[in-house]
Amino acid sequence: MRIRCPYCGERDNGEFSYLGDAAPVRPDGMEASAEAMHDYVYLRDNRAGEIRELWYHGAGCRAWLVVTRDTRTHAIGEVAPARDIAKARAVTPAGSASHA
Amino acid sequence: MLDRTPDFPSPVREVGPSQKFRTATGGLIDRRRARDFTFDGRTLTGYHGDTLASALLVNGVRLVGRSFKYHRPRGILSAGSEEPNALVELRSGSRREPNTRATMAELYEGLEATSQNRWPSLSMDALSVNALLSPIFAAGFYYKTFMWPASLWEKLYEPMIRRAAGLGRAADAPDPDTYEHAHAHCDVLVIGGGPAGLSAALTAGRSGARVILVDEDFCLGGRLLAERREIDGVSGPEWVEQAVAELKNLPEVRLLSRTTLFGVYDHGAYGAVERVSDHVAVPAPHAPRQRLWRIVAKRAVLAAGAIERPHVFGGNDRPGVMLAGAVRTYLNRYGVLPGEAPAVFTSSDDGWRTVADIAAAGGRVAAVVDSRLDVPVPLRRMAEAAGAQVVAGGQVIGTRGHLALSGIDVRDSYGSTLRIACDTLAMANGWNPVVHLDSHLSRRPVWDEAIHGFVPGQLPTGMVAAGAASGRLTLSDALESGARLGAEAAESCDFRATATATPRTDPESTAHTPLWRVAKPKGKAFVDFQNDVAASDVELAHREGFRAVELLKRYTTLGMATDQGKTSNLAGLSIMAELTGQKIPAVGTTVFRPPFTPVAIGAFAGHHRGKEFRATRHVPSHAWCLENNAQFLETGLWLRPAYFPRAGETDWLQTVVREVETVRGKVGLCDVSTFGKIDIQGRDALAFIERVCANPFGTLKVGRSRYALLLREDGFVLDDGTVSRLADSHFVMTASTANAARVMQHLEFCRQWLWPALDVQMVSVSEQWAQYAVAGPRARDVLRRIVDPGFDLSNEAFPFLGAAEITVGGGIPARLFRISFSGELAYEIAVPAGYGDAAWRAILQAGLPYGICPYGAEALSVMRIEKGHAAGAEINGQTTARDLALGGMLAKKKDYVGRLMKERPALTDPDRPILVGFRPVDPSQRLRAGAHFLAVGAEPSLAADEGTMTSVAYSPSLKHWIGLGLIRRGHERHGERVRAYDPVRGGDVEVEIGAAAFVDPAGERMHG
Amino acid sequence: MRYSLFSVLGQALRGQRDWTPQWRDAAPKAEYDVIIVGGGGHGLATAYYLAKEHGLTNVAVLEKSHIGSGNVGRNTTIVRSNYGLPGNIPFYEQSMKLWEGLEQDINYNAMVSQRGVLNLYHTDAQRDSYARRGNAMRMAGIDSELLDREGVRAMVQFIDFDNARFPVKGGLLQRRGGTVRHDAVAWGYARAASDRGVDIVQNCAVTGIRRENGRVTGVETSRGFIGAKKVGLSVAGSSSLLASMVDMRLPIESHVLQAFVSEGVKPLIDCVMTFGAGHFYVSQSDKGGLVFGGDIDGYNSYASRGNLHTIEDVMEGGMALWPGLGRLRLLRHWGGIMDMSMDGSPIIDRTDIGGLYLNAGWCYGGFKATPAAGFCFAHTIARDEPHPDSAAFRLDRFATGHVIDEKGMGAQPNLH
Amino acid sequence: MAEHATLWRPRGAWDLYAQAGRHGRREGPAGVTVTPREGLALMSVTAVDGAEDRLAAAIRDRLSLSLPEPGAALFSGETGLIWSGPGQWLALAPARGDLDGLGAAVTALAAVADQSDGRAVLRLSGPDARRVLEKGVSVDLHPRRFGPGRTAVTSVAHIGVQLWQRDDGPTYEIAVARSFAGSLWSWLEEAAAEFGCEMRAGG
Repeated sequence: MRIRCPYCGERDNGEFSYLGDAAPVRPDGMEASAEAMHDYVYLRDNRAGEIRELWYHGAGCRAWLVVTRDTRTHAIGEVAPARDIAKARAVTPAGSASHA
Repeated sequence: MLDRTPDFPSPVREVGPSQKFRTATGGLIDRRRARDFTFDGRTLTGYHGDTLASALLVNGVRLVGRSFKYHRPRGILSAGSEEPNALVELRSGSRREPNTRATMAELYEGLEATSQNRWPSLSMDALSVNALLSPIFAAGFYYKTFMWPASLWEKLYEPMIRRAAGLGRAADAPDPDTYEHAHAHCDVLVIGGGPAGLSAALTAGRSGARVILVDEDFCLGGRLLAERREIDGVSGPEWVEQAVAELKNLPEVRLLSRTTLFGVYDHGAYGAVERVSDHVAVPAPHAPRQRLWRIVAKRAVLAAGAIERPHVFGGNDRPGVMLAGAVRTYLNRYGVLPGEAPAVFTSSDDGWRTVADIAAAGGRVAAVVDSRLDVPVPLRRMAEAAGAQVVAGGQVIGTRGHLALSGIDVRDSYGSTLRIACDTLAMANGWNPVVHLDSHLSRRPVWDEAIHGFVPGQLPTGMVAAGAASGRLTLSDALESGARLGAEAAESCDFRATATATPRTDPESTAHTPLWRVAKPKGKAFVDFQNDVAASDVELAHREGFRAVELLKRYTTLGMATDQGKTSNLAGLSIMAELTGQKIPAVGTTVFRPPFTPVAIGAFAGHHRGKEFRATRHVPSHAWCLENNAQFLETGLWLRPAYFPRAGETDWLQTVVREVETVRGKVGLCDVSTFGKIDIQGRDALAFIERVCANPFGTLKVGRSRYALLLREDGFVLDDGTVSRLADSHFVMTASTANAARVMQHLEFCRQWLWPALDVQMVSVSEQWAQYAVAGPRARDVLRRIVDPGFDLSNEAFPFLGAAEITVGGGIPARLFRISFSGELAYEIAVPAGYGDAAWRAILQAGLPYGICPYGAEALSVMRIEKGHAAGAEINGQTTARDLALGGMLAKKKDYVGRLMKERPALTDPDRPILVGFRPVDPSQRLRAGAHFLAVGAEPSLAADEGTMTSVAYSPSLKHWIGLGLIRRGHERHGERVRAYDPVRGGDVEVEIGAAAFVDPAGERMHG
Repeated sequence: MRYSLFSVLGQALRGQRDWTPQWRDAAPKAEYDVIIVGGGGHGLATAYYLAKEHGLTNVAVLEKSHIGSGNVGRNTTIVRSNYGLPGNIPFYEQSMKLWEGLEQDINYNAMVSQRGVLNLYHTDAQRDSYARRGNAMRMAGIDSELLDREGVRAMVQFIDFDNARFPVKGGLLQRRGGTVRHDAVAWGYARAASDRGVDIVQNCAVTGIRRENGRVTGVETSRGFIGAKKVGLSVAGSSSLLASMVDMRLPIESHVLQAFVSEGVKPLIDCVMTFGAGHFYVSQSDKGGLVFGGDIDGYNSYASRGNLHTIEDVMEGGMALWPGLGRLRLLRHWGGIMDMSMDGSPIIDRTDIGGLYLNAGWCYGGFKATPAAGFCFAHTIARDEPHPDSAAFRLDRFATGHVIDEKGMGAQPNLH
Repeated sequence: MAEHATLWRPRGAWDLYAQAGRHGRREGPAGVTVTPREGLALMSVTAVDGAEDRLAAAIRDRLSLSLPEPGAALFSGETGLIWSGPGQWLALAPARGDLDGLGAAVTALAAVADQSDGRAVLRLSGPDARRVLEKGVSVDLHPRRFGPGRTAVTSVAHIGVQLWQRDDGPTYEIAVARSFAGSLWSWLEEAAAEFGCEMRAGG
C-alpha cells in the first residue's frame, strides 16, 4: 500500500503506523463523562467502506495524518495533516467562545 | 538472443557426448559451449542456453520424477514456469533446492540434479504401490479413516503420511548465499518480454518514459523464441534481437530478465524476484543469489502471455505426454527433437503447427488426432506429407508404456479403438491467458466465449493487459495491442508516444473447439498432475457436495500444488460445470494468490538475517565496554552492558554483587543513555506536560526534576520517567528504554491531534546525549573532578532532584540531574554523545581514588529492586498506578490522559493485586520471577491464585534473595506468609510479604 | 453413511459410487427456533452443540457464501491452550479437551495432531513472563514445560542458536498443543450438525435483523425473511457490519492477517514453533508445506489480502530464526479478516436486544477456540446465560474494566 | 584539570565500524566513495506556530538561507538548512560550534536543540552511489524526481535516516541516529560490495 504523505510524498505503508478511526473525538476536560470516554476509547463503527483514519508517519516526518481510505478496496482518497484538521475542529468551539 | 551477461567462467568445449535427440542445426543454444551436468548421479551433456529440461530431453531422459500421492512416473509436461511434473532437487548440501522446475533451471557446468519423492530409486520406487491402492486413496479419503483407535493418529498414521508426503528434501544447513533488496520506480512497468511486452516497452520507452520490463525467462522474446514465425520478413528471434538492442539503447528503459513479477500489491506496488546467480554453480564474489525488487509503477502493461491446456484422458500423465507448445519450444528454441515417433492430439488449429515444425526439422510424425471432425484440408495434407496417420474426430483415451510413453489408444469418430505406437504425444487444447497477476488484488477474471477461457476482468487501477494475457492470442494482435497500450500508458504519464504501424506477420489461425475431457478414459485421467487429482476425484467431490469451486479445491487439493493449478484449474472447473449442468463461469473461478511462482524465503528477508535481523544500537560507552570484557544484554534493539566481570570472578552473580556493593559502599558508573529523552519547549509546554502526565507538575521549578507517570487513555500505566525543567518554557522528559519510541509517538499524537492549539515544540534528543549515572556515597567527590569549576555541587546548592545545564572538560556543554534509581546519592550527567566515550573514561579516571567501578544493567536492576521501584516487569501494560502503589501521586485537579478510565470498578477493586516486597522465610532459598502466590497449604488452582512475583534479585545488602510482586491486598498484609509457587521450574518457596523498599526505605541516602 | 473401515474399503471396491453429500444443502424454512448467522467453524460448531447438548434441532446456519469460506479455511491450523490470564485459561482448555475427543464425537478425521507448541524466549525477562504463564497453566491443570536452551535444542536442532541477533535461551512448551486440518473442522461439524437435523443454508446473506419490542423476530436475507426466536451472530470479521443492522457499535475493528505456506518438502519440523523476538510462527502440514504467519498488517480492512511490508517482516523473522529456510520457497500467501477486539480477547454474550447473541472478537485466535466457542455459545443461546468457561467474555467488560489483555497493549486492536 | 584536558576528545561516530580503505570488490575503480562527516554542527529548529515568517527572516539574517519547503535542502557553501518535518529543519554547518548562537537568534520564533552528536553522517559519491542507495531507500532517487537540494526522511534497512543530495555527481549525504551507525554501515558495506567501496578517512 502506498500512502501520499502531504509533506513527504508517496511512501510505502511500512513507514507509517496505524491508530484507527479518526471519527471519535476525545471528551476533554474535567466535565467529560466516563460513559463518553468509554465510547471514545472502545467503540468503533468499523465500517466497510470509506473511513477517515489516523496514521503516523513515524519513519518519515513524524506527522499524524488523516487518511481517507476504503476498507474494502484500500483505495485512498484525501490525505491531510491531522494537526490541521484538529485545529479546524478546535476552531468551532473557539468560534463560539469569541462572543464571550 | 542468448543472454549476454557474462557467463561464469567455464571451458569452451565444442562437442559433448550423446545428445541423441539434438537437431543438426538451429535453436538458440550455443553449440560451442558444452555443459556437463548430472542427473541422479549420471553425467550428461547439454549446451549453454539449454534448460535442465531440454538437456534431459535431448539425452533421451523422459522419467524425471514421481507424483505426490501415487508416486506415478512423471516426465516433462511444459517448457515454462507452469511445469507440474518435472521437479527436481537442484544442487546439494546447504544449497539444495527442492522442487525446482527443470523447465526453468538454466544449464550450467557442473549442474547437479536429483529426482525426488522416490525410494530407493526413480525407476524402482517402493511407494509406487500407492498407485495400486489408488481406488482407496480417493479425494477426501483421509477424513473418513485413520480414526481407530484415536491414539494411533500421532503415533502411527500421521508420521507415515508425513514421510510419504512432501516432495523434495530441503537443504540440510543454513543457506550460505546472500540475498538483497532493491527499489525501482517507473512510469510504465511491462510484465512479460514476449511480442506484446517488447512492443509495449518499445513504444513507451521511445517516448522517454521510464520503463521497466521484467521477464521470468533468461532470454527475452517469449513465444517468439519458440515458434517459427516471421515479422516484417525477419524471423521471430531476429525481430526480438532488434527490439532488445533498441531497448538497451534507451536510457530510461531497464530490462530485467530472469526476473519474475510475483505479486501485485495496492497502489501500484509490485514485487519481483531477480535470479541473479541461479544460472551459475555458486554466486560470483559479492553477488547475491537473488535480488528482491520492490517496484512502484504508475502504469503497468500485463503481457504475461498464456499457458496451454492439457487434455484430460486416461494416462495423460505418462512421461512423453507433453503440451504441444512445449514440444515446439524444445524443437525450435533448444534444438531438441520430440523423440523418434511423435504424435499430436489437438483440438485446435495451432496444434498442427507442431506437425509442421517437426516436419521442417526433418522429423517424422506418427499420428495426428484432432478431436474436431472438420479438419482444414491443408493441415491434413501437410500432416500426411510428414508421414502422419490423421484421425479427425478422434480422442486419445489412454496411453501405453510404463516409465515412458510407448503408444496411445485412440477412439475414432466411429467409436473404434486404434492403437498407435508413439514415444511423444503433443497435446493442444487451447490457451489460458495468464490472469494470475490481475487477480492478486481480488479482481475476478471473466469468461470469454471466443477463446473458451478466462480473461482479465476489471484490472487493478493503472494496469492494462496486452497480447495473449488479454485473450488476444495471435501474434499480430500481440504486436498491435502491446504497441498501442504501451503508448497509451506513456501518454497517461504525460509523455508523447505514438504506436507505430503494426508489423506484418505470417497468417495464423486460432480456431479451437475445446475438449474439456475425454469420455470413458482408459485409466486415471489427471486434472492436476502434481497433486494427483483425477477427473474421478472431481466427480467424487461433486457427489459429496463439495461443488463450490473453493470447496472442490480444498477437498481434492486441486490447484494447490507448487504450480498452483496453472495447467489444471480450468479443467477442474469444466468437469464440475458438466456435472452440475452449469456453464463454466457459473461454477466460479478460483482466486489466484501471490506469488505467481514460488519465491525463495531468503529473497524476502534480504539483508535481514543472522545478526542483521534487526539493527543493533550501541551505547556511547560501547567501545570501552568491548575493550573491557563487558557482558551485554538485549533491551529492544539496544545492546546494553549487563555486567563487567573482573579477573577471578567465576559467575555473573559474583560480579553483580561486587558492582552493587561498590555502588552502595563507594561509587559506580553506569551508562543509562538508552533512556528516551524528549526536548519539550514552548509557551504551553508545562500545560502539555500536565495533560500527558498523571501526576501534578504545576509546582515544578526551573532547575528541578520530578518523577513522571504516564497513563494510557484506558487508565493503565504507559510508562514512567522524569521531567526536568531547564528553563521557564524548556523541559526535557525521559522515557524508559523499551518504551521510548512508543512514548514519543504518543506525545506527538497528543500534541498534533488531541491539543493542536497548544504552543509546544517537541523533538527527540535521545541520541544527542550520552547519559551516565554516577551513584554511591562518593559520587559527589567524583563529579567535583569532572564538572568545570564554578558549579556548586553541595547538597544545599544542588539538592536531590536538582537539574542544571553545566559544562565539563573545560567548556563542553553538559546537563546534570540529581536523580537516583539506585537509592544512593546519585547524579545523572549528560554530555554530547561524541564526548560520551571521553566522559566515561574521564569519570572512571576521576573516580579511581574513590574505588569507582562501572556497573551494568544487572546491578542497576538489583538496586532498583532493593529500592522497590517498579520497572518493565511491573509496568507491563496490565497494571494501574494503584497496582504499583503509586496511586497517591495521581493528580486530582486536572484532566490528563487516562484520568477517567482508571476509575472503572474493576480497576479500583481493593482486591486487586498490589505491589509489595517478598523475602524467603528460609533466607537460603532462591526466588524466581514468574512464580504465583498461594496461601500456605492451599491446593494450586486458578481460584487460589493471589498474584505473581514480577522481579527478583539476590540482594547483596541483605544477603538473601528478595522479590517484588503483585498480590491481592498486598499493602494490608505485611508480615503474612504465602507460597511462591513455580511448578515449571520445580519451585515452591514460602515467602513473607513486606514493604517494597528493602534498602533505606526513608530515602536518606539519596538525599544526602 | 457412517465412516468406518468397512465403508471406506467397501467404497474403494465400488468406485466410491455410493457416497452422498456430507451435509444437506438445505433451502431455508420459514421459521426456526435458532438461527446462527455464519457458516464458519464457530457457527457450525454452535449448531452442532445446540442439537447435541441442548436438543435444539430446529436450527439453521445461514452462510452468505459456502460453508467454511472464512477464517476456518484460512488460518495456520494451530490449537493450544497456553494462555496466562484467568479469564482465558478455562475456556481454551475446554476447547483443547473438545479437540482431543472431536474425531470420535463427530466421526470425521480432522487430523487433530498434538505435536506440541513451543514458544521460544530470548531474554531473562521473557523467560520470566513465560514462566508466569506456564505456572498459571499448571495451576489450572494444563500441561506446560519451561525448557532451557538445551531442552529446545533437543527438539529443534536447525534453528539459529549461535549467530542470532536475539539468541534463543529456551522455550515454553505445551505438548498437548498442535495442529488440526482446518477445513475438515468445518466439514466435520457441518456433517454432524446436518445429521442431527440442522439446516445448513448456503448462499444466503443476511441483510437485516428484524426486531419487535426489543426482541429479535428473524432475519432478512438474500433468500427472503426467515423467522427466528433467537439469532446468534458468529461472523468474525463481519461482526460490526451485522451489529450495525441493530445500531450496535462494537469494541472491534476488522483487520487483515496474512498467512503463508511454502512448497511441500519432506518432514523438517515436528512441532509448532513461535519466534519470541519477531513475528514468526511455523509448523509443517501433513502434506509437507511449512505453514507460517506473523503479525497482522495493522490497518482496518475488509479486503482479504495484505501488503508486501508485512510479508517481508514475517520472512525476516523466519530467516533469523531458521536460516536453513532461505532456499525454500513461499508458495502462497493470503489474507483473512480478523475481528480484533479492544483487549485482544473474545466476546460470547447476550446483547441488549432480546434473543440476539454475539460470538465475536476472536482476533487471530479463533480457530483453536472453535469447539469451545461453539459449545459455550450454544449454551449461552439455549440457556440465555453465559457458560462458566466463557463467563469472562462479557460485552460490558470494557465499561467495568474487567478487560482480558494478555499482551498488555491496551485499547489498540492492531497491537494485540 | 589540565591533566584531564587530553581526555576530552570527541570520538567519531563511525570510528568503531567503518575502517578506511577498500571494501567489497577490489578490481577496478570503486563504484562508491564514502566519507564520514565528523565534527559537523547540527541543530534542529522547530518553528513556533504562526512565527514561520519571522523565523524565516531571522534565519536569513543568521545563515543567509531561506527556510526550505517540505522535501527541500538549501545550502550556502557547506552550511545548510534541511527540511526534516512539518515546521522543523535541521541546520548544518561544517564545524562543531558553528551554529552557536542560532538559538539566541531565533528566540521565541523556534525551539532549537543541538543534534551535532545525535546524528552520524556519511557522504556518498561515485558512479554507483545511487544504485547502492536504491537497494535500501524506497524513495525515488531518479534525477527527474530527486536531485541536488532534495531531502527525504525515510528508512534504510529498518533504520531511520535522513538523506539529501548535494550535487548531481551525484553526491548524497545520509544521516542516521548515532547509536545505529554500526548497523547502517553493515548494510552499506554489503550493498556496495558488488561495486567496490572506498571508505575515506573522516572529514
